[in-house]
Amino acid sequence: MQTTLIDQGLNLMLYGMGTVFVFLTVLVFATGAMSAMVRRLAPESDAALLRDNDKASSNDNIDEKVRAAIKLAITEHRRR
Amino acid sequence: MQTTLIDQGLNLMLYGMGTVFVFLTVLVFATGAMSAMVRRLAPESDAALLRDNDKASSNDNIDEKVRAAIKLAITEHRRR
Amino acid sequence: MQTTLIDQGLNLMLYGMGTVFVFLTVLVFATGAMSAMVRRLAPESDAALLRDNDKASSNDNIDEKVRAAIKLAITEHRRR
Amino acid sequence: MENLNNLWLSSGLAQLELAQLFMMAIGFGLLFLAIRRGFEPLLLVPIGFGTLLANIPGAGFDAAPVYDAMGHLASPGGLLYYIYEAGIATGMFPLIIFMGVGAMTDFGPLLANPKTLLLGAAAQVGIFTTVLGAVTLGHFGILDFSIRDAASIGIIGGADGPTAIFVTSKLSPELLGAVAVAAYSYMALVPIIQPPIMRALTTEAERQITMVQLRSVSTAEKIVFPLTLLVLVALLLPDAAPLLGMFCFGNLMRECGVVNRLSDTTQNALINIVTIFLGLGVGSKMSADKFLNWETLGILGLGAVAFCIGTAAGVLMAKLMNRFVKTPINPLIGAAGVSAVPMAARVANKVGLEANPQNFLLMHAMGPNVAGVIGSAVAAGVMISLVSGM
Amino acid sequence: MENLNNLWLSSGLAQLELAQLFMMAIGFGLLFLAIRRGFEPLLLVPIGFGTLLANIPGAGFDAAPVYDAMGHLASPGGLLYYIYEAGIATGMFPLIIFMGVGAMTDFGPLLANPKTLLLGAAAQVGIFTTVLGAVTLGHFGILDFSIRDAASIGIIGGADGPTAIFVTSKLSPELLGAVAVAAYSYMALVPIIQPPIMRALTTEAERQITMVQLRSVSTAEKIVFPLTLLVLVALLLPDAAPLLGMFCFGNLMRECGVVNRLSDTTQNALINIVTIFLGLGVGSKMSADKFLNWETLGILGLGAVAFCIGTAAGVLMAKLMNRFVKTPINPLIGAAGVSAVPMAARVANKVGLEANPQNFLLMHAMGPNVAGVIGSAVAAGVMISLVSGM
Amino acid sequence: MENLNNLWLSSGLAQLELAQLFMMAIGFGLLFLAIRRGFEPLLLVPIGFGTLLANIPGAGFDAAPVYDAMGHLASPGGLLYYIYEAGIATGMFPLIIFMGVGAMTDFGPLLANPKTLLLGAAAQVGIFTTVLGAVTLGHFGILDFSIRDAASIGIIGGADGPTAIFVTSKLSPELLGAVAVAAYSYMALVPIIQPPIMRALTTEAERQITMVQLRSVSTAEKIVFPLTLLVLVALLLPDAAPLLGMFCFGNLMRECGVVNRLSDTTQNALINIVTIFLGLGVGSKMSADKFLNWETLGILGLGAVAFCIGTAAGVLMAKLMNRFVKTPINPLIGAAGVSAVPMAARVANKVGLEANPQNFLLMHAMGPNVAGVIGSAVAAGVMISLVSGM
Ligand code: NA
Ligand code: NA
Ligand code: NA
Repeated sequence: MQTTLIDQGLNLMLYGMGTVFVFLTVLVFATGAMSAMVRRLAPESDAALLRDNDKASSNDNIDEKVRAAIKLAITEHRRR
Repeated sequence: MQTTLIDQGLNLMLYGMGTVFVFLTVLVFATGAMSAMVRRLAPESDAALLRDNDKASSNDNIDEKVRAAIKLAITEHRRR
Repeated sequence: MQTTLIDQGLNLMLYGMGTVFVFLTVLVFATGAMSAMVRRLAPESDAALLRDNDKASSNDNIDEKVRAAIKLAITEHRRR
Repeated sequence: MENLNNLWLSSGLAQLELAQLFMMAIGFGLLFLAIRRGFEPLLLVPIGFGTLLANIPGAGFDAAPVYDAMGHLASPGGLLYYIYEAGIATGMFPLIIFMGVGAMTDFGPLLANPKTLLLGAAAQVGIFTTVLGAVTLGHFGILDFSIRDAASIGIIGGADGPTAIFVTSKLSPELLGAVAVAAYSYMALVPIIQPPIMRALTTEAERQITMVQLRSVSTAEKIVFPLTLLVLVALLLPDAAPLLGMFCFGNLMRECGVVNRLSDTTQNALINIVTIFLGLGVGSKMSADKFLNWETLGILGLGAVAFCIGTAAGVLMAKLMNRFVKTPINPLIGAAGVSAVPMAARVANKVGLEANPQNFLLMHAMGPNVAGVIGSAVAAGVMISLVSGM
Repeated sequence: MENLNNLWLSSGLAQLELAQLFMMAIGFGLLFLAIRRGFEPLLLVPIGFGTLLANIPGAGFDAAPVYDAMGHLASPGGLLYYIYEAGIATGMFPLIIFMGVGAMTDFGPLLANPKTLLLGAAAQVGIFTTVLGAVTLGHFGILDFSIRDAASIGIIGGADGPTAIFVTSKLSPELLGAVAVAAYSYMALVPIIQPPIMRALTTEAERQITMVQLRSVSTAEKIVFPLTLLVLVALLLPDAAPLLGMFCFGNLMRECGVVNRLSDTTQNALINIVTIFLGLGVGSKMSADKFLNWETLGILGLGAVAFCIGTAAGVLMAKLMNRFVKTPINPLIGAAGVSAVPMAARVANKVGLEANPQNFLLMHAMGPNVAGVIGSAVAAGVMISLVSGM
Repeated sequence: MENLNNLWLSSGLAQLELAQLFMMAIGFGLLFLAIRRGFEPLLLVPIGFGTLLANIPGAGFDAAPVYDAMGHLASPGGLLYYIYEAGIATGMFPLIIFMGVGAMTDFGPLLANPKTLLLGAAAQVGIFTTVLGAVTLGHFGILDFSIRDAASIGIIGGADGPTAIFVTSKLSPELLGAVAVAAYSYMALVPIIQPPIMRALTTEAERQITMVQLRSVSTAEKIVFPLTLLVLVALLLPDAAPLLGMFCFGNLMRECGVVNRLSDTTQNALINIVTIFLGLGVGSKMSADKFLNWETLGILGLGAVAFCIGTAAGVLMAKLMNRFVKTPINPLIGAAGVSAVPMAARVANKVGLEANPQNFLLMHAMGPNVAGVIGSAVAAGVMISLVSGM
């Protein structure tokens, strides 16, 4: 390395900032293209379906402790 | 090892399947014996007691967050 | 080590028990001083404020599952 | 300019080989199956994503750390390298998962009807006939399988993911990716693979057999059972002790009622954390040189055969048992002996309901279902012990 | 035929030695105490089960990994080996547990009445008289105890599991099983060991002393206290810094109110995971050659003595303090100075209620109770430092 | 007497150096900022406490283990040593945190308005101008900074804690303490640092710009996005793959809807456990010899500059974009491009509300906010790759 520290820094800035901009610009277009494609292939109804599955399985996940808590809550509430 | 690969495979099948069957057959009898013994030594009343302990301690486990949730649920419910 | 095992044990007892007593005695005074200082610098109102922050953030922590549980509890309760 | 060239050379595009592209496609395929088709997503999402990561050219996810001559760390290893070495090569992750599975298993139905253990034994026939198939392919030079490879392939038929990973990481680590993917894929395909076999091997009358309700099992029995199983393992088959020992430990924590907080954590935070890393670690073995070959096709084919034979053996065993026992067994529950908990038990229930809408087999099928877990862990222990001595 | 013979030779029955059978019986005994008698089940269930696993002949749970001449892993180690080396030999697990205990500890009662710290100091007399007892037995050749062993045995009297494990793993790892079992067993026996001593050393009038209600302690005090304690440790006793540092860290996370999610995880998932593995790791040291000898009996005996003397010292210290302070202390709360949180405080409360049904001592006893944790951690630090230099 | 002397020599007071006292004061300062001022407490409480522990004289928290000539462990290492070596030197902890952050990130706002990615790119200018500043100071011998140090200091401007820790632990581990403290402190100071810059660079009219409501984003888009990002990373920038790969993995687990239990654990128990240990491990690098020098002041100064320039660049980029796009962007959301999620987005919202009380920018600012995370991970990848080759 005969380059000075400042040269290295300039290099880093040039290539680094360049890469960041190129990458994120490509990502803007890729994201746009992806969204367009997904919305054509899997329109909202389908997506909504997916989201419903999500909710169902997340309800399944409510664990025993919480179920016990619910029962307790209801029981305690009634007692009052 | 002068045995061929097929000999090894046959050996593996013979001793392997044999062990699986012997072990699980022994387990059938051991389980039966265990159940009989346990039910004589610790009849259901005792077992039920144990299960009650279980429930009690599991109630203890309902953690703070859930307690907070219960209170909130009751409060919110009353408000309506 | 020309000391006998018993000498070592006596040493251990003497210095050990001494350190425990000295340390905890110092801690008695340090704790007293700390409490006095804190109560002068941050009287209860301030402390109460802190505790309220605590509660608020702990409410934030009640996670999604618990929220779902609360809703479910209320819904189920109404239905009955 | 040189820098720009370096940057290009270090970019993925320049380093990408066709093989890696292909492996990434396989990773996406696994994610698709897991997310859209619901194929064992808890494992196949991490395995699929791990496959993607391991095949990013130049990312070094599975690079080993480099030390200089003085022994200092010159360059740390990749994430997947550490996960694999610490968790899979040591056997820790599959064993911790087994502890968690034990803590999630209810042995009640099995204890109410212990002779269903034999159905779990019979279904392991699938494992060993597949071993025979693999050594035949190896013997005639059709595919390059050693006896260690054959054992690893056979264990796919055990229909039990952590068991398959445990055996394969010990006997044939280079096959780990293919074996794990086959095992989890076929477990997900149980509702498609099993019913035709079950229908073909049973008569309508057999499928309509109603089973007597299971007796209730006391907590004391459930506490003593894992200890009984452990004693038998210790006396008869110490090679199966790692897997079954941890399984029994998890189950004892579940049932004993005095360590609920440990049991809760085992069933939730701990098993979830280990599942994520186990999946990623398996994915790290999905590299082109280990996966893109004819042997993988052989493994997938033999794995499917193993599932079919295991299913058939379970059903036939039930029919055989019906000749000797007074209260008849519905042979459909024999198919649940392959394990694949609880999918196979649900399949047995569904096929049973088709034949007789009042015939609920689910709880009856849970007995052979968990027996199948024990059966394949026993088979795993025997195979590791025998093969290591060959 | 040879295979059948190999299979037999590899079976547990063939390899079983009487000593292992005996150790397995001890494992079952620990499980019985934990599950049916409620003896510190969170630790004794994993320790008991670890004892079973470690003594399965031929299962290799505590086998070290084997590397070939090239440095490649030829055979991975056993699960318990990895747990012990990574978590206990390094001291990590006891320290993480201590962080969790800190996050579960409320110093409020102690801050309201800081002079009860002296009760926690007095109860440590049990530790050091036991050390003296052990070196006496060693000196006269009755049992084979070194000064390191004596220190490890003495710490049983600290009535604090992770402290005992931390000290013993550093000073006398081969005694770890016996010391940990003794510590947790006697902690569980506190309701049986302590009351007779408490009654013998106090008059009915003393036991009836009612204590004034504790002042409320502000959050700010609770936040500053762990930092004050840490500063004192740093200045006076850095040898106690690992244990007390992590303890203070956990407590600060609990009290500071801005990291509740970290504190929650520390008190739940993290401490539970580490407890499981700590217990299994301790169990791995319960092997026949280390446990089945007269020294173990000596350890059990000396441990019981340590608890008794610690209890007595706490009570007598309270009586001594009553000669100097204006508001009298009920000497029963002195017994809580041995720690064994919160069992010893409950015992003080119960014995107090027997003497005066309106006299609730629980909160008053929590002060010396947590002081006992600090006291034994200090004792641990001193002993590690002094003994290492001897 | 000799023992008493040893005890004194081993006490903290005797060993205490002024430098350590100073570092402990810094530890207390961090705790004060975290607890009383709310400065990123989840990280600064563990870092602050780790600083205290690492600077207790004679406590050996960051001591390496010592092995004897036979390779046996003569003395185990300190807690912080193990945490640092296992979790930070390997890069594991920052990567696991990144997985957790991915699982907590909602890319919805970004997907609804993908051109805000450019704001996230612009804000990274802060990173690279700071690198330039650091090399200038190094070049003229004002401070002792190498190119590796300069890259580590620049990444503070990324306003992303785990990224900064990941880069610094790879390039300049001795700066880890200073860089991490600077990064988290300035992230906490975002509400103070950013508004003046935002106001200075925008007109009242610009700040009042109302943005159109974001379109709703389908679940399918949210599932495909992390995979798209991963593919781009794999093809173009494999050096950024460790950070962004784990980030995408966490996000996919969150969005795919079939592994909710894994996603829950990743967002809670797992990230909390790793956060505690990451903080302690960073604290272990806060030793006097590494922290108490002019370079640290330089790092703090340059870090502040980095934040300011990043903020300015984001705002100016938004103004530039407004010349080309039809629907105008409120330039305030450009400031959110530095990341510091979600603080910077909230600041944009608040400053926007000051100008127009009906103008809610929060959701609009979340797009550049998460884009900033991607942007600084990209910058991190580039810098690690380029600097390693210099
Ligand atoms: Na099976
Ligand atoms: Na104690
Ligand atoms: Na950023």
